Amino acid sequence: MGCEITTRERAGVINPMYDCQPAGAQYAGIGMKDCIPLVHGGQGCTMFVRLLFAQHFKENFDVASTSLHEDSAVFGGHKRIQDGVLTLVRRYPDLRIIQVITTCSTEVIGDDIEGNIRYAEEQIAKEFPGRKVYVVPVHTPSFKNSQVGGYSECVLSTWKTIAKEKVAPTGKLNIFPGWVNPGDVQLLKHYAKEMGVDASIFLDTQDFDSPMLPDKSIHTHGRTTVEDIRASTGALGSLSLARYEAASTVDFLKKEFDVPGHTVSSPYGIANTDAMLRKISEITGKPIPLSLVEERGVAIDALQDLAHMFFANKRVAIFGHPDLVIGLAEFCIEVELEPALLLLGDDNTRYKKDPRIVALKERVNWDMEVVCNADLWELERRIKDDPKKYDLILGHSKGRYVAIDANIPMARVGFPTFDRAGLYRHPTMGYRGAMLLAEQIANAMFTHMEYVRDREWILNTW
Amino acid sequence: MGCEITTRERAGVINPMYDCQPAGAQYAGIGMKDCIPLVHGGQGCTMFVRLLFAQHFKENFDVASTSLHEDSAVFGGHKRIQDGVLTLVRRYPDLRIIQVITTCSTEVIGDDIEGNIRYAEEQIAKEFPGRKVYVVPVHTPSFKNSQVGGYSECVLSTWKTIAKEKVAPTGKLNIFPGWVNPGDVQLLKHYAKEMGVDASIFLDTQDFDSPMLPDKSIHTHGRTTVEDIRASTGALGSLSLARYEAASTVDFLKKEFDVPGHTVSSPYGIANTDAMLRKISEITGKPIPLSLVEERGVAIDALQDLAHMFFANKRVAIFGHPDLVIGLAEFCIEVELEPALLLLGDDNTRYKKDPRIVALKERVNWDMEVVCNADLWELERRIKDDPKKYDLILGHSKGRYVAIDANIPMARVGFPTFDRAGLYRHPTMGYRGAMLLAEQIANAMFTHMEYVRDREWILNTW
Amino acid sequence: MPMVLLECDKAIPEREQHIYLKVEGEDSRDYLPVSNASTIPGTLSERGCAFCGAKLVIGGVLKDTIQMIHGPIGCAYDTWHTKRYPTDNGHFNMKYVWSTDMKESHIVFGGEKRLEKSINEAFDEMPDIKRMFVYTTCPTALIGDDIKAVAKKVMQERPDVDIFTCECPGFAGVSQSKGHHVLNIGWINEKVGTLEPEITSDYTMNFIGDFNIQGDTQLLQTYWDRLGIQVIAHFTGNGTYDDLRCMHRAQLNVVNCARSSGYIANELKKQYGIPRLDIDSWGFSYMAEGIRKICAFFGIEERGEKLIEEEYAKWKGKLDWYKERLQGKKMAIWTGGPRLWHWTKSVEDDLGIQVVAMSSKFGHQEDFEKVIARGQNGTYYIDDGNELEFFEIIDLVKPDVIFTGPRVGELVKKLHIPYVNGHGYHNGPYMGFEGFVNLARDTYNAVHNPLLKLAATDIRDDQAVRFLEAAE
Amino acid sequence: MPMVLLECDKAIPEREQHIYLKVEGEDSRDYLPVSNASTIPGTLSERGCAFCGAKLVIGGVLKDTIQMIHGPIGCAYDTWHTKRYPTDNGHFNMKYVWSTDMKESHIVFGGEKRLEKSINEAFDEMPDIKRMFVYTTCPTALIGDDIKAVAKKVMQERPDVDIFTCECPGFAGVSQSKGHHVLNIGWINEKVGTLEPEITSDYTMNFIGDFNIQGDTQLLQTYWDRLGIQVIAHFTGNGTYDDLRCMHRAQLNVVNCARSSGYIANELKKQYGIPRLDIDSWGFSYMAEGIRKICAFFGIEERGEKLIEEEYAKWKGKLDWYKERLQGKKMAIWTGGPRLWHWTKSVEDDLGIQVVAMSSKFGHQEDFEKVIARGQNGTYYIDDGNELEFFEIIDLVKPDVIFTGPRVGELVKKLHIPYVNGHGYHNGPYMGFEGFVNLARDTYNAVHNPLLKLAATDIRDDQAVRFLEAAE
Repeated sequence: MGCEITTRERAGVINPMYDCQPAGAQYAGIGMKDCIPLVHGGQGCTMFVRLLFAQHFKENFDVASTSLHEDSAVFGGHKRIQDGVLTLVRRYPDLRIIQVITTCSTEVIGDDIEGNIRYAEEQIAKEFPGRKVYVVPVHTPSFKNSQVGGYSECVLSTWKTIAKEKVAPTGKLNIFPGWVNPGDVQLLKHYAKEMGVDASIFLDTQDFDSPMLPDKSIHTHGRTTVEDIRASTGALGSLSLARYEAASTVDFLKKEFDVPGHTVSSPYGIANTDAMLRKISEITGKPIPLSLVEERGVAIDALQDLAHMFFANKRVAIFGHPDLVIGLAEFCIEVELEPALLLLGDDNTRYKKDPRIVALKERVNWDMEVVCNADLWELERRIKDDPKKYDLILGHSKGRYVAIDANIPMARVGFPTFDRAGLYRHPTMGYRGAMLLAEQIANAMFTHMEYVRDREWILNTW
Repeated sequence: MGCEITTRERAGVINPMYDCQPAGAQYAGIGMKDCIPLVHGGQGCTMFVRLLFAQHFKENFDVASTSLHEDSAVFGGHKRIQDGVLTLVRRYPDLRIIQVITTCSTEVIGDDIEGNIRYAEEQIAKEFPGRKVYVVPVHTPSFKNSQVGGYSECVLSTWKTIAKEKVAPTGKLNIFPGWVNPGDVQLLKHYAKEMGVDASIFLDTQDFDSPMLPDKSIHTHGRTTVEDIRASTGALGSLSLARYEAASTVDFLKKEFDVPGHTVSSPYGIANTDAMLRKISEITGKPIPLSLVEERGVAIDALQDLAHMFFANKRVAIFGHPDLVIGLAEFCIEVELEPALLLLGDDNTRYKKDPRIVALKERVNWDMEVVCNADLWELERRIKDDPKKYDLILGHSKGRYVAIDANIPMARVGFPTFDRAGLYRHPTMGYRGAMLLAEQIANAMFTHMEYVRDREWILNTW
Repeated sequence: MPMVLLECDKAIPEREQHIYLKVEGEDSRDYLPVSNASTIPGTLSERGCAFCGAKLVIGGVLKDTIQMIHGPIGCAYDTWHTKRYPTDNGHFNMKYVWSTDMKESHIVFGGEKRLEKSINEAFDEMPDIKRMFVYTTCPTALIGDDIKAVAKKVMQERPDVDIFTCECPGFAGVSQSKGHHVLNIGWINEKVGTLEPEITSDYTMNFIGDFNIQGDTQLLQTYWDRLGIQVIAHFTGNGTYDDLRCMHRAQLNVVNCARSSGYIANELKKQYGIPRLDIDSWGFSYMAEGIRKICAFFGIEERGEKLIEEEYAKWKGKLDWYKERLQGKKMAIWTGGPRLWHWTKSVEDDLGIQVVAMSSKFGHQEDFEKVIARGQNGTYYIDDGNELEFFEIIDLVKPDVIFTGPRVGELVKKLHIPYVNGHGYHNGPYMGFEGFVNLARDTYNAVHNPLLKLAATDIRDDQAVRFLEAAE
Repeated sequence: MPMVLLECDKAIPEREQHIYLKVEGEDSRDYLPVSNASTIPGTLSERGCAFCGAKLVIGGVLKDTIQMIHGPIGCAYDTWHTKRYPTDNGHFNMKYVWSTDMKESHIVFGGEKRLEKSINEAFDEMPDIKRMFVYTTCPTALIGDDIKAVAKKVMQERPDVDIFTCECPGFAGVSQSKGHHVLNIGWINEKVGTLEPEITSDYTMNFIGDFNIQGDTQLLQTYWDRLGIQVIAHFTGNGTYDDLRCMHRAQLNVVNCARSSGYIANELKKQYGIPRLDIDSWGFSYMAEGIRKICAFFGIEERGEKLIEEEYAKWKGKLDWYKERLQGKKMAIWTGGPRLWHWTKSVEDDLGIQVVAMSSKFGHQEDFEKVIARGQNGTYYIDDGNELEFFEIIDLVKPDVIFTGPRVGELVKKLHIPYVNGHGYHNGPYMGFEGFVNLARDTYNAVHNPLLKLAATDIRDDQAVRFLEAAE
């Protein structure tokens, strides 16, 4: 009994959990309006990341490439940065933000990103007088960190480039949820509305779930504007919902513009959501309304139907983004699921000291492992060694075959979840998210019971 | 190719699709506030129906019984009606409506329901001067019709008893959705709100999904009040969304109080929802707002991802309430699913002439059967004869074992859906309902592909 | 004043006779609650009907038998998907119901022809099945359809089938209990002795009143196998129609649920001289005692001791883990009848749980005698409790967990009280040693559910405090 | 003016050289679009990189081979779960990726040790697998890691394994096409001829440039089986590493995708004298022609005719059902390269579809020669089309369906245009007779989707009218 924290011992990776830094940076870039990130690297670095986004959201997102070739490897990619930026500016008259995102190759080559950006900006100023395009240097070598850090880095760099001065107080609250789904963004907006809080969600990715409209217009991009970013310096506070994805920009706003910074545990599960709402209430002075008490009650009611009847004593393996994995583990304990394996997929050394991990470690009275810098082979190998080790898998679709081949029910959660329809549309955060995830878990278990003919008759009446 | 309409030829039923009339009447009764239906019959007629509701909603609903015994069979159940009503009135001081729901036994015995109600009302007047309790006679012999007719009958009888005079114009719109889920009621309220329409949903069953609250209060009952029912006579119109469950009360309001009556096809799928919104717009003079155009667009966008890739050429068997089955068949065609078998589960002879069925018959260019007065053995036998006859089953959980044993993916929809978590919470009507149902269908198919290892790899990227 | 008139019962004072509070020093034999009496109309009682007592509880358990319900559709629809008694042949019994789907014309002109047709159809559609129960329901009883005659006719025409008829319409008696009785007596009189079993052991018994809830029967069967005892008939868990026809050949009738099945044990004694031995199958001490009694009867005590020892070695440690954590928890039991007395002492002895209130739907006098004898002081013993009474009792005794059905479980959930399914179990089986560990585990999981604490929190509660702090 | 400068390309006028509109009467040979040239930065081109051309398109198809990617994690992550090439051994190839997970320190100090460790680990973890491809990526190529040396060392230490190395970092060449070339040439030079096949037929061939998309290879294999032709190696659909080492023993190389695999066929001819025969496997007429050519080579014409006759009997009616309903529909093809010329005439001949625009990601001059020769007048032929061009072209030609990838499919969906997956297929296989019926069916389902009509409706549109009517 008890919790062990280890690190992957193999050098190589078999089936990675996270993509590389530039991928995360691109994800941040598409979350802004009138923005096309420009990836400085080989074309594949863009092409496959765009495909990845399409797999998850069933949407196309615009990301450009500098199309690095051999000549750049030899002579440097300066010209390609400049051409890339200018071609974008020339062909997209509404464009206002371009993140120049570096990759492994261009970091190895050592291209002077800042210098080339300055040059490009001069060109823009000459060619388009009066037009302001923010060109943001984003240093995300693929051989450091992962998509998690890349996301954080791109948000921070964009803020540093655009949020240059303190504006007059706006009365708004900045909420930085980290890398979440449109369903989560909608949920946060709903909570803010119910509380009468004027909140800016950074990044506002609600339209990552975008419509087919009669006028054929396309709205598949973030809603966060240059103005929103500038206005964030006058907010009455910033709230980070993700330690590894959002906290850095909250810190930046605090240090540079004295915007009070707050951090809560990612709001997965009931107690974490309680803490978030209380924190919002504390920051804004707005009380939590009855409507949210009721919404909370409906969620708890739904969870209570499932917890001790179906979830108790079920051992769960969880993988995905670190803030999500930790939050899900906390949620699991609320509903009597036993988190037995947490996989965190990059070499960030701070995880081991994360107070939430420390608290989990102190709390569990069952066998639990936290594996840092893990790949999905860590999960698969444990199951190969002991096929009954886990009763449930929570994670993104990259781990689907572990579940399929080992015949373990799996609820898809996180990014990417390409092998189920519509998941990105629904929240995982908040009371509603906890409820929906529990429903999804239960229904995965129920379906499993039917397919393997294991007490499926119990579902006739419960 | 073409559609055949037949009727079950066997005398007996194996695995019924619908419950009996009194069950439907009870479902209507619980949809009202300060109301406890009183079933005049054996105790089982109440007990199991209450269990059925609990299976579906994971909630307790209050329904009383007159606890008919042998002596009543011989001497009549008068005393038990009177005692039942008075006991309820005495012990539940807030009670305002009691439906006295007959059953097969008490209809065979021929108890004078109206007479006994008059007697009970006199007793109430004496014992509780100034207190008004509506005691509603509901004649629902189990050997006629089914839960569908029983629901309709109880709503109508309640209206007849309470809606006695025309009130001043309220500017409201009466919407009678029929027997639907709380998720549908919430959806209809949302649409009305977006359109700026002041609508009364009859019955307002939103709280059939009710919370656990810190104060331990219980809200598991309908929200429709005596006042709402009275006010319905002053509405600017009534809209029926279900021909077999709601139209009769709309007709009553029209005939008795000149409330303009309107009927649209049940709003399952895009086109039917369009028609409903247009009808609401037409009745109320309120335009359809952009927000609903966008919501519609998101739904179509989601459906388009699934239709020709996964749904096309899939043959579907559908069973459940008649308005639902017909609506789902229409929805199926929109997303390229081929409705191949529609089962309608009682002896209502009007189904064959239903214009929607006639239209379907004219439209399909594949093999399709509509079986009236069907049981679930009709489905099972067809599959036993031809295991590949259907690719998908849409229906309620009473048919679950057909799908499990034949290894056919099944999406649960309708009433009851006890073998999946949370379904009652989500709409099936409207754009959102169509989208969620499509997601559920797709995910059932996807899960099936994984369990039977049938091209499950296609889901890696689509 | 051990009989209690609750606040909510002021308008129905006769309920005082049904609620007993056991008090130290008084002779509880003077204060037995009135039971097996007619329910007051309109009280929101928990009772079912006689038909369900026969069909749903006993007959419908059989794994090889069509259950033809002669009546309108509801009686079939409502007694389907409500039970958890699996079988080892794929749960045929839980997958199907059959109804003659009586309509008005059959009420007017009689339903016998329709019944005959429905019986023949059912056998035709399911050609592997050769056995059937036929039940009357309220309206077919009222119009006087002769189902026995119809069954006889079909049996003459189809010599390979056998049909049993059960005439207990829903209005018969005061609860499902009447149906148990009718079916028991009908079966012994009409079917027992019409077939001879194959005897494979020197020790034979019937196991009566156990319905294989979540595999109870199958778990206990492993004990009988290890003891070398042949069970001729399971009445009726995982049982077959023909096994039940052979009950007359057993040396011993072991009875678990005396309420539903004591009748047949008594008749087997009267008509065939087979001794009746009542045991409790729930709880470690009880189960061990039951095994000892059975083994003593057959003179195979050492086998029994070995079995008990092995089972204790395997399960006692687990039980004790839970006992340590359940000690002092307060439990209410609101089930049918006998489980009150089966459980009250076993959870006390084996788990340290205090049972603070019990309500029986259909227990008779002998059940209350037993449960009050076995139960504690300070505990409420209720006959046919109703919803308002439940609320009031909860307020009085504040249970930590309630063993009851799923619907009532949903009700008490709103009061932040967890339930364990006292009818169909949460995650059973619950009988036998392993089973009681399951019961302990489910109780533990129910009681220690973190959601209960969260539910009690009003997230607005400390707002005033927080605003104050924030202002400082 | 057959070369077209689109409105959106005003700022990048060099794009005029890449877009050709075929016009009646002009000699199209004078107007070949420039192809296989560097992409203009920032244009939102659809191109991938050389690494993916090698790993994802060709090497990763093999069903028994570890694909070790020496680089940072993204190159592995991104080339996983993006393809639809099943295998008959449980899709090992689609389930796993391997990476050396290069970190900064390895960039600084070199990654060869890490590669060696990763290779050994991979073989240790998956002891049933004895074959491996190792790929360089941009940074490991830039720092100059010697992957060949590492592979050699491991092979010496583990005599039961065989490793092939492929050095084509993402920045090599202008598109994935470079990777095809590097892998082809590397393989023929290093691996072909190192193993001898078992010959089981008088007729042997390699089938080259078919990657078993949704079972293409497996469907065609049923034809070769019926014809009695042994396929020594599938390059690379459902293929094995060792089969590919035996390619030198085939009597004939049949090439489907000349772009990805023509190199190896040419080398096999050059080095081993094996004749190359190019066929089209998509479309009824083409497939029949291909079978005839192959059978003619082996002198088994009558077998071929029998096969074709049987297949036509089975599938032609179905094809014609769709043809009737697809007649005159306008299609765009935006895929890699060769499918443009494989499909343009086959959909025209077999389905009556008009191809109105084609864009190739990585086609070379010979591809454009072929596609323009086979394509219609009035059609746009585009090299390396980008997003704004796509919008403009759609406006110009108004296609009813676009064959392209899922992401671009999602983009054009907003314009109410359905797509069919031109890379991985919607519901394939698409090769062969049955396959082309599948393509027809998917196209039909795409074009006749009722949602497209619904999407075009603005439910607010007739409000004014309705209000007027209502007022009357």
